[in-house]
Amino acid sequence: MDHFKVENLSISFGGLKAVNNISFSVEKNSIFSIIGPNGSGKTTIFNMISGIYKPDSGRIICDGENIVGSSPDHVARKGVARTFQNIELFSNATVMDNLLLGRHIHMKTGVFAGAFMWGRGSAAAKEEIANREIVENIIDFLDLQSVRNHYVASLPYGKRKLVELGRALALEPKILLLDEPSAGMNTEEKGDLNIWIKDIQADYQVTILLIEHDMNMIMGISDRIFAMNQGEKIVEGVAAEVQCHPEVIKAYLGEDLSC
Amino acid sequence: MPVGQLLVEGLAIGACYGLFATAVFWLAFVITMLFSILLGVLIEFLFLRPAKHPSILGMIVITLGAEMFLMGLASWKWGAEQKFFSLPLNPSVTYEPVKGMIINNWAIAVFAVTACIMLFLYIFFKYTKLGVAMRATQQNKHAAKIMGIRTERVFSFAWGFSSLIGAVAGMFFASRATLDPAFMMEPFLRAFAAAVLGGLMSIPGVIIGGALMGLIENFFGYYWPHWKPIIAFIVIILVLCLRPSGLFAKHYVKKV
Amino acid sequence: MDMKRDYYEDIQLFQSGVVLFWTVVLLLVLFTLPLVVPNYYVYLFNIIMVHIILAVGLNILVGSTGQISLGHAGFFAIGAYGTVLMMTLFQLPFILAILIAAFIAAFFGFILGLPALRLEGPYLAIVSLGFGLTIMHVIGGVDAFGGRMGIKVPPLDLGIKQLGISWILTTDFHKYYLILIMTIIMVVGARNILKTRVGRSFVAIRDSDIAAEVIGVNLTIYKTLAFAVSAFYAGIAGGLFGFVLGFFDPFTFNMILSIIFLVMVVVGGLGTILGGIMGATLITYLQYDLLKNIAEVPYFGALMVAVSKQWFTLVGLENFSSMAIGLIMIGIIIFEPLGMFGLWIRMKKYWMTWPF
Amino acid sequence: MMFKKKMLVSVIAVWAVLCIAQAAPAAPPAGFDDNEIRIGQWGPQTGPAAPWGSVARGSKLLFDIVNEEGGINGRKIKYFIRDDMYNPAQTVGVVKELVERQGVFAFVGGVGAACGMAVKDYLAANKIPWVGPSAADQDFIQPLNPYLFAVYPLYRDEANVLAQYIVEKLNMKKVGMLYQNDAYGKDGLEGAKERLATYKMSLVAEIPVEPTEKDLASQILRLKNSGAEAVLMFVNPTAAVIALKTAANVGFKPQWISSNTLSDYPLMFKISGGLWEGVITGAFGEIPDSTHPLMVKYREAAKRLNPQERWGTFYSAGILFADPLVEALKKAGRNLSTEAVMKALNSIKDYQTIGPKINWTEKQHQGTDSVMIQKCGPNASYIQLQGWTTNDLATWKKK
Repeated sequence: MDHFKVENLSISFGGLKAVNNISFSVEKNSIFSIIGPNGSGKTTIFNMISGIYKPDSGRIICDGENIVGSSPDHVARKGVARTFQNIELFSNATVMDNLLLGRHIHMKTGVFAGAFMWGRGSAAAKEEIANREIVENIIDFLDLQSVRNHYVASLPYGKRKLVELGRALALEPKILLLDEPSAGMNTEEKGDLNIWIKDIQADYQVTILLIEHDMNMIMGISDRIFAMNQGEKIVEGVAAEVQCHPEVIKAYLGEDLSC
Repeated sequence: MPVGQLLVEGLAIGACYGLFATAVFWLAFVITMLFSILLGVLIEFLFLRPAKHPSILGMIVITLGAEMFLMGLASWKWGAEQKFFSLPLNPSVTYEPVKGMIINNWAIAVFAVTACIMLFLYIFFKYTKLGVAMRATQQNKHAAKIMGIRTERVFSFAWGFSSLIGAVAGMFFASRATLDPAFMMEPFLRAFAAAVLGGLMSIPGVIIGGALMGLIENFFGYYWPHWKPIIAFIVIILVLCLRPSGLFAKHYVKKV
Repeated sequence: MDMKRDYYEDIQLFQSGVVLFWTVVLLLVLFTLPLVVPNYYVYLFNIIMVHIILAVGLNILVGSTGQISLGHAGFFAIGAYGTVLMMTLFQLPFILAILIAAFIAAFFGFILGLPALRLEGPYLAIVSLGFGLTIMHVIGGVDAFGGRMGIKVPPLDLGIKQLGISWILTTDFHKYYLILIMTIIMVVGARNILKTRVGRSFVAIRDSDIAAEVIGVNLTIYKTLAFAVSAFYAGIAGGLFGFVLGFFDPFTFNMILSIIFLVMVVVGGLGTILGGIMGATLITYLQYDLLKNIAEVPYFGALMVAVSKQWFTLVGLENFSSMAIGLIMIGIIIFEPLGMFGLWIRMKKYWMTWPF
Repeated sequence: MMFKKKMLVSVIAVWAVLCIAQAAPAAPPAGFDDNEIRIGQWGPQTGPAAPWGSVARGSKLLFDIVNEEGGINGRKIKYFIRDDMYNPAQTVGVVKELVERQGVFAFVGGVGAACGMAVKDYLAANKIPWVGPSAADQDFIQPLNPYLFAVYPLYRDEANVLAQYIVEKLNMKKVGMLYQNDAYGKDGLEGAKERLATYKMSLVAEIPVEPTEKDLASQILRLKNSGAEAVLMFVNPTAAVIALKTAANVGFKPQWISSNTLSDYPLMFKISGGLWEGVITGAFGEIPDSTHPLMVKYREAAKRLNPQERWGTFYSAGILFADPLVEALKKAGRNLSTEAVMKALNSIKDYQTIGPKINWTEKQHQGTDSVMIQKCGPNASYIQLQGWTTNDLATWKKK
């Protein structure tokens, strides 16, 4: 059974073929990177996977089940978490609350159970305590203790990226989609991020799909790389193969160069 | 957002009344128009400009607050009793172009003035620099600012202009009914609902929305007078369920 | 660092001993108050508490979920009429009647929530406004509801008629305790909802609905749920309000009331429990008491009378009340967008470091 | 921790029980002392019904006159007006404030049926007489409320008398009706139907109007198409003016007949731009420019004491509603008590000032069913068509 697979995925916006007949398959617990110039349709693929866009054709198979047509919250329940290119956090909530929201699908307190949280023994309080413990671990892991109770709106950009990553982790995903996690970070932060991604892969047993522009980072951590341009696939393979592919170089630099 | 400022017309009309006692109609008319523009600009300058990045809810609350303040001021000055107001038109002069369809001077004047204003607005938004700047500001205030549009002036102008139009509408309404500080509340709600029905920021939308609203109300009002006050709102709720931004406006979807 | 943390700390009702102390003091004051103040104030407090329940519920919708409603007087009316009709037509005990009425209001909230899924800003405002007007009109049109003539409220019997138990509350004084206990339950309930999963999801929808969706929050369910919860609060408040008044007609629940409710929430502070409480208290006090007899306020009253005589009319002096509330609305948005809650936080910060 | 919380809960519980157990609300202050009698009235000074606020100010004129003449048996009247915005919730608030904080002996006037209904039982429970509500709701007098004394003829009776006048005096067979969609309009509708039924006739059109409506085109068109010769209006002044203007626009010229609520001819004439001429209305009392000695006196006093106020029907109705209370207070004598005043009120017989004759007994608190019919002449002059006429079909008298 395939762990995660995309088959013949296509979508067009008003005549423009944003993604055209893309297929790839991802191994369990690997890091799979998608690269390509701006506008090549990488984020669109993520949006289709997480259910924000509905593809015109094709299938997205997650643990043997086609998730095309599911609404975003259903996709999340299947164990797919993601971050966004431009950060979509809940900015008027604290870091803690943002991470707890990542636990949403693992909790079941409803309105009434919530309203009747009278004391430590109530079902809602028990669930809260248990989930807060898990979230504290993620906070420790990402080194966010200092801003634990700060409002997200008051945080610097790099920290926000981390909070968003933490929120996705709190969902305990099977598949994690990271959309340009290192954008806007300095070299030092990027180095930390590199290590974290590796750790996440190891500690949380999660499959990572990564969109990234930083070639050093991509080449260093990816198990497989998928290169695309203008909605079409160029090449898929390990780092060395992709790096030297003439069309990849052309797409990035606009001229023919060889390694 | 040149929408929702019809509210000020109550006071403008009040001022109008004050002038009528002493001046001839056209002089009073001109002064009232000037006054309503001034009032609109003043509201923008005093109440809206100092607010930093108000949300839509904040704008609504400020507008409602301004309305309560002005209505209170007008009632304090002129009392709550109804006053007489008339345009220099004899409403009893009627024509019957088709059998059973009677039209009077008042209605003709309303149609003519509305057509002029709408035509002007259409040309204004489509072809003048200021009009385009206004549209740009409405769609994205920050981008407009970066492009060198003085958005604050645009807002002032929008307020001044919309209160001018509101004052004209108020005069027509007052000449059909009576004049008191709260008399425009009900028509204003309906006007706003009609604009929403057609789609805000779409001039043909507003015209058609208004026409539809009037027709629905009057046809239902004839056959089921009991339900006249709410039938238009029910229709609007149903329409908006199908077209969330009204009949003619574009629905924007946020990109991630 | 093997320090065991207590994860309950963040969600417990009293975050510290200081909070606990002041809460106890406040409760003691609230419970003794009617014994020492004139009965008129007891009525005023009853109205304030009813408005607090409503404002706290409306704040869940407007403040926490970010949806605008100009139709809450409609839910308020459903609560009031529902409770009274349940008691007179079906002879239900009060507690059951008010709960059923609140659930009916919640159901209508759910219905209003459905178009709200696709609407925002001014569009939603108009739809909710139309909803409020429709409720008012439909109630006025049905004779079983008392029509336009209004409806008289039965005695407030806390017992169960069928079992022959009867405990009738007649005076404002007795109703005060019932309403106070209901208010405490509802406010703590709202606070708990906001501290747990459902409340967090509301906030998530307000801040970024797309992000909320991709972490598994179902927009359809939670947006309509926010309307339903807030309508439930309005329903409970309406049920109590009916008994505070003793008689009401559809016009009691007019559009102005919806606007005033929204003003309470905005003036108090969006998205916080304390904000709803403070806003409801201030606006109700201004409307019902302080601004009622401007001419009788010492010094200021005489000044206003003189001003009226000189430049305005004495007849219209009462309109000062609407002017003052209008100015408060504008002032809050301009100077303190967080409302009275923001002022409170600032004051607290100032006093924390006092006298340095 | 748990122990502390339990302590807390039990302390609060005990406290609450103690509080409720010794519940004994303080008695409200007395309504009078040796120097003054406190009297209150609520009325909309702001909001949608503010034009009717002049009733409360009219009563003030009467009390000012009484005070000028030395008060009642050595006591001056202290009068409170409170704005309730025509909203029952606020009415209850202001009435409680007056009774429990200021200490009020009696209430007069009070606009609004729902507002009155909301406080009626409270006033009775506190044994506070309420004279002359300026609304005519049948529920005020049936069943008998011992502390409520109504002056105003019931809308039902008025519509009855007006319908009789249309059929018998004007000889019109097709009667349409435009009524406000509330207690006021619906009571009028009932009365008109009741009278027409005795002639085996029915209304050719019954059109409801919302109080706030500003466009009546479809309603008027419907009246026109029904072929009504006479249209009975039970609406507010604004709606009446809109109706007349709209009718003029479509060339519909019936005989308009309306309730006394619209009998302020100078106002109606002015705000309708002269269209009011020829309209027939019921009347509260004497016409404003009457030469009735009392009217002359009040008119002069108004000019002197309250020059900003327009001398209109609502204003003088405020005097009319308060008159019987002053009479009863005088009769009760220096030894004032609620019982004495109640006794005086219950024995008022054929008492007439500037309105109809008022009769109250222990068992009957509806003062009158008489209506005067007037017509608006040129320049808003009053033409009296028919003197005080009683309604022989009045249902409340039969009980």
